[in-house]
Amino acid sequence: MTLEVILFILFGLICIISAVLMVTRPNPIISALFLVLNFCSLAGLYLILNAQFIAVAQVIVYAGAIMVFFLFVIMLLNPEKEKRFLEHKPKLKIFTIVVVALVLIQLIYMIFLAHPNDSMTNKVSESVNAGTIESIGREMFTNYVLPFEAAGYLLLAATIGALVLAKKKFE
Amino acid sequence: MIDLIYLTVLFPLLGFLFNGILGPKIRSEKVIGIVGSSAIGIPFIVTVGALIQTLSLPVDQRLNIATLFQWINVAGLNINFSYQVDQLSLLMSLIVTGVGFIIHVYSIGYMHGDKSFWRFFAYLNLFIFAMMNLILADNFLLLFLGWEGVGLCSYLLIGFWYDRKFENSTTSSAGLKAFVVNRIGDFGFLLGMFLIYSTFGTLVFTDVFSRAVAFDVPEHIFTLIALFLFIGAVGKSAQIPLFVWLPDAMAGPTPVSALIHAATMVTAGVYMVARCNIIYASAPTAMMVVAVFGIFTAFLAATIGLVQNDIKKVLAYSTVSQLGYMFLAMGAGAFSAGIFHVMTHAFFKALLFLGAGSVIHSMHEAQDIRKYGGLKKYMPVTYATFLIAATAISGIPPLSGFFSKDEILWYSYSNLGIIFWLLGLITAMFTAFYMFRLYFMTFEGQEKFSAKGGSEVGGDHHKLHPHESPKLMTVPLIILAVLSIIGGFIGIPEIFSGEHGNIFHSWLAPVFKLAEFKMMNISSHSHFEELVLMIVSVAAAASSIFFARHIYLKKPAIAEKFSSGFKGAYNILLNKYFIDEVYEASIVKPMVKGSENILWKIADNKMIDGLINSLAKLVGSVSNNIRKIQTGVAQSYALVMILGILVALFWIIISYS
Amino acid sequence: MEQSLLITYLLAIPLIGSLLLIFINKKNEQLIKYFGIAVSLLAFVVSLIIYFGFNDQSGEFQFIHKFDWVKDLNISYHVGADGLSIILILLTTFLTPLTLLSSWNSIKRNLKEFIFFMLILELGMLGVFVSLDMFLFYVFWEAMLIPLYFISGIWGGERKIYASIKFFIYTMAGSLLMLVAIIWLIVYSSNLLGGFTSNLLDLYKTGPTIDTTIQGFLFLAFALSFSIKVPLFPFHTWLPDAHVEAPTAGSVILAGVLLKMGTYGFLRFNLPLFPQASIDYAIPISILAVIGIIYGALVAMVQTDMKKLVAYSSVSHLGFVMLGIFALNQEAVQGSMIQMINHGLSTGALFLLVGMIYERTHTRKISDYGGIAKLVPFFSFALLFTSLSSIGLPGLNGFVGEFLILTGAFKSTVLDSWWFAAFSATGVIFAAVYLLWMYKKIVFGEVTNPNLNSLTDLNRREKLVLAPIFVFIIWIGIYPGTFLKITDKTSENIIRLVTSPQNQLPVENVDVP
Amino acid sequence: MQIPIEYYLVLSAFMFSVGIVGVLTRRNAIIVFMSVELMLNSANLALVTFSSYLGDTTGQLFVFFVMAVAAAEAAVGLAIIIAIFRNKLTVNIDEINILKW
Repeated sequence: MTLEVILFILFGLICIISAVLMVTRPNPIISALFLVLNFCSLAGLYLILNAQFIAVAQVIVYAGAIMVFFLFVIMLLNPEKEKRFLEHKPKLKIFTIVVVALVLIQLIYMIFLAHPNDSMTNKVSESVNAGTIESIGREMFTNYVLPFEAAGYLLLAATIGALVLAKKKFE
Repeated sequence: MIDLIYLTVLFPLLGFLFNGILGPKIRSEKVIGIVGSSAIGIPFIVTVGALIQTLSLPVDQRLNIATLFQWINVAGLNINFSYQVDQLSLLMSLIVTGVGFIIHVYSIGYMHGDKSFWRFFAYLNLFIFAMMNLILADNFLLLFLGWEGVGLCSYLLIGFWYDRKFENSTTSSAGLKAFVVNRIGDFGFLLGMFLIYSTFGTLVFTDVFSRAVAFDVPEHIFTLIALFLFIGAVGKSAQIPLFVWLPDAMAGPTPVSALIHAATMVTAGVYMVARCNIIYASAPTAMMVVAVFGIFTAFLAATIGLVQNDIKKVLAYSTVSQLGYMFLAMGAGAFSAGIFHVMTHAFFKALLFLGAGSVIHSMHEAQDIRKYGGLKKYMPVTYATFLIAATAISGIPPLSGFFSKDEILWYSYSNLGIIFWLLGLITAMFTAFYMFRLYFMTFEGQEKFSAKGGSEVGGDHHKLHPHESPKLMTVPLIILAVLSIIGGFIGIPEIFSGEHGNIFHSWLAPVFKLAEFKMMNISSHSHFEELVLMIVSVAAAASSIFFARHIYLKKPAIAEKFSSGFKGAYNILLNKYFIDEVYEASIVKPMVKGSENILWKIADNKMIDGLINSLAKLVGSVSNNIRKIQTGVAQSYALVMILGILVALFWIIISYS
Repeated sequence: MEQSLLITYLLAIPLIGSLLLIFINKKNEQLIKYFGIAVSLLAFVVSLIIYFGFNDQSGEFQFIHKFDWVKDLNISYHVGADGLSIILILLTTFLTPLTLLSSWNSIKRNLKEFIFFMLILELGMLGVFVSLDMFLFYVFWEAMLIPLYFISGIWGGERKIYASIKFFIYTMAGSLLMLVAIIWLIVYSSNLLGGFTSNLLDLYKTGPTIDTTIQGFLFLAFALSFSIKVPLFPFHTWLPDAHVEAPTAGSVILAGVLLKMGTYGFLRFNLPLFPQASIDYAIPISILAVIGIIYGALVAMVQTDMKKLVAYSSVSHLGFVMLGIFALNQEAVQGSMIQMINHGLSTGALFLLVGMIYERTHTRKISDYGGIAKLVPFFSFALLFTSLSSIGLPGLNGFVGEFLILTGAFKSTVLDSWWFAAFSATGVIFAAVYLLWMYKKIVFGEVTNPNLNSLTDLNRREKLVLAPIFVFIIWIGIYPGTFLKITDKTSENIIRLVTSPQNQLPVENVDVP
Repeated sequence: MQIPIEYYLVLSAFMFSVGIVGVLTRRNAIIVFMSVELMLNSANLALVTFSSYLGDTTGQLFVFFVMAVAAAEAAVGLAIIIAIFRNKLTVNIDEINILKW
């Protein structure tokens, strides 16, 4: 039981629990807060995986920016609370859960079937190098400069789109 | 002049184009009349020239062909616009252009003042154009062009006064009837042509006829060809059962009746049969059919003619009857006698019609003979010429009708048997009777038109003042009268003129040489018999003339008594054996109603289109039901998607393990 | 001028013309009209050049132009023309300017779009007639539906949407089976030739080798598509609806050219590709054709709407063409080819005339007319002349075609019976009945409808539209040799391909890269 | 790197499934939206996992792009939700069913 394993179990459990809670809570604000928790524990997992930059970005962008935005909208609209998870159309929901569970089982089965571990490297140094800001930056501004630009335009378009859509009237 | 024969076709065409295109702008009856008449006068001169030239040739070179240009050339079918100048076509051209010219001149007077004067002459010229094509054609197809062309002109001219009423319907209905009935005949003609082409591989007369002799063709093929062609002739020449259009054709202006429905077009069928003599001669059964149809038509039409009261109707049925005679001659194998009758008939029947036209003209379009009477003193020329024509058609020697009709009767006796002769004789008696009934009621006896306030005819309420027609109309009458008198002398029977004394017969002999060679089985009879029969027929005709005089001039009451005594028979005759009604009820009505109610409204709209539309509706309704799956709730779509993923993954796992 | 490029020029003219049209100001209607007519006249001139450059001593394809299109599948832009194509090209380019001229005033809105679609339609039609690549053919075949759909859907009558959708779906549905058959044929040929090919000339060589049963199925798949277009009885019901609702120009093009695509398809594809099946199915198809002739005529007889009457008469006339095609001898096939032209001229002119009178009175019901001979003499003459041409009066065009077809059918060894010709010939009688009956009701008699009194006779423009058609009606009637000569060798060639296909198939001779 | 890669992947798959359940069962459009974010993140986790186990930067780059897309999506999506709310006064998906027929 190294620290790595302990941390993985810790973050993994938080991830799972917060995800399930996020989906099942009737109050959207609570859901959103659980989602923030989930994102934060994901950031922890990223750190275990030596992806420091992504972990930081996860906290800043997701848990910070996007989720705040969500909370802002929830509070703005202040929608009524839903009924409790299984109160409304329970049969359909159980059916859905069963189906999704079956998909999950298939996925897990396939993951183990494929033995992905065999083709993976075990060198920590490589994974550490892969996660540095330097290597990400180099890749991004050399090989991936075009997608990077595209992402920039996408964000611009989304900004404009959001402005247009959220404007009160179209006059 | 033989090489110039195409002018006989070209000039009428030019005349048609001139009158048709420039006519409405010129509006001068003089110019139009002169152009129209000379468009046929010049061809007459050309024809005479060609005749003279042909006469100068030796007998075996009298068949000349003048080719203009190629018409249709496909595979083995090679057809030209080319004109055959031989004895038969020259004779017919002379009749058509000669009588045609006279009638054109007459028309100038008759149609005077008509608002569509130009149109009338344009149509007449077009008719002559088509007729000349029919006559001069050197192949079946070109003949058919003329054949349909004259039908068209007949249609146009019958419906010339398209806004007038005629009997129970309109003139245009009469025209349509004529065209359609003619088309039924043409249908047979077409089949005949197809059969000729598939049998002989050509449609050119000279080739077909020489191959008909040379090829070993089974007789039933000949019979079929002959019968198919005869259907065409039946339509065009108004024989049973397709004669119904001719009486209605009287809706047209009278000169049209004279030209088209008496002198020229209706004899086209006879001409065609004579032209194809070799085919008919090779098919004895078909000959018999032709003869039977001919004699029955002659007889039937004559009986109808006995009781008609419309002056033109009487003449129309007389025409049908005389055409029956001509077919009787054809059926008897007496081709040249038939053609002879075509010629004399053209003279006297045209004369009768023109005379009738003159009467109608002066009586302000009244056509009912019961409203005439005593016109002799008002219109002397018309009266005299009409009398000549009536005598001629009755077969009184030495007028032209006697020679031709008697020849036919003689041949029907010698080649077909006594029954044909007897029927022919009775028909001749009827002919003489109704012609003189017509004559007496029109020109002799009391004036019935002057009855005060009674005469409603022509919409005139005042007293009529009959008057002789202008010179432009009487001169043609006189010319035709002369022709009716002397026309017969070129065909004096051999018993009077000696061996080869019959000029007409020897002139046409080369044309019918092959056919006569084929029909060698004709039995010979003595001259004595011929003479006896001749006397019998003349006596019969003369007696029925006197009978008619007795009834209609001396004691009109007898006629009344007859018609009331035999009311049933009288009505049947007056209504033409109800043939029109039978056709209407048995063919026209069922076809129109059937087409409308069954074919169109049920088969087409309900069944075929209904099937298509219900297929479309089926797709529509299925989709309508399916679309309910699209609830519009995005989550249900996603659920289905997940199910799809489930299945897809399952499939992948199965295939990997 | 480079000969092989001529057809490409011909196709390019309407295409470029329609593209240029986009840049003309919508308001400038005069310019648009003149431009449209100029473009279509230019196309006509080019087709005349093609006609004069055509060597009628050869039945082979000429003016062939070919370059790769989809190289991997060996699909190419491959065009060429033989006699059959030439006469149909001429018909198309001849009728298009006339229809544009005829709709001078009748198109009241969206004129620019109308002319645009007409030019695109012309392109599509020409493309169908010159394609020598199955794939290219299919593209044109389907593409051509689109402009016509819009033409009758936008500028049509009351039930225009119903009619145009029916027309579109019906013909489209028919084509799908053909697509399947085309793919089958191409795959089969590819296996045989060792390379993918959609070249029609290669398929001509492989088609006859197909097993008889399958040939039958392929034949039927093609035949269904073409029969709907012809339309052969009983696939004809879209036609009256489409005709009645389409604007005059649409009707004229529809009757004049579009229907010929069906018969063209039979001659170009069905017969040479599936010779054995063609002979096997000749009798059933001829029976349908004969039924169509009589049925179309009888139904036409009782119509109350002028356009519907003419539409049903088309069913009857096209029956003649079909009969001629499947009589499979030279008289009949050439008769069919010339009859295609005849029908285009006569029926086109009939629709033009109906359109002209409709513009004045806004009614197509026969019973609303009567006695107009006095009021509009020239119109009456024109209608009579056209009717006579359609009836098949000797001396006018209709007769030449009908006579050749019937003669051929009568002596045909494939049909081997007189009855086909005999029954079809009754159509000649009925044609006279229905057309002259209509004529009588419209033109003769007294004027009963007071609305008619203000009727004006044809104006100069309308006479200009009709005059060229009339010239050709007489020309073909009197001297059909001009046109028969073009199709002479072609028809010979087609018949040879059917009756004695080259079954040897020397694979190495087939030019497949 | 002692933890087998499968564990991470199973975790990712589980989170993904939970996200699906959320999308399919919740009626509040915003929560559905958040569930979508959850699914995106589970994919991110898988990407990062592969990236570090392969020692290749590309995976993390993709996560970066995913984040950009997610931000854009969140902006536009929430704007749409606001627009819908303005029209219908609800964000309940069951009642927003104009996407039919």
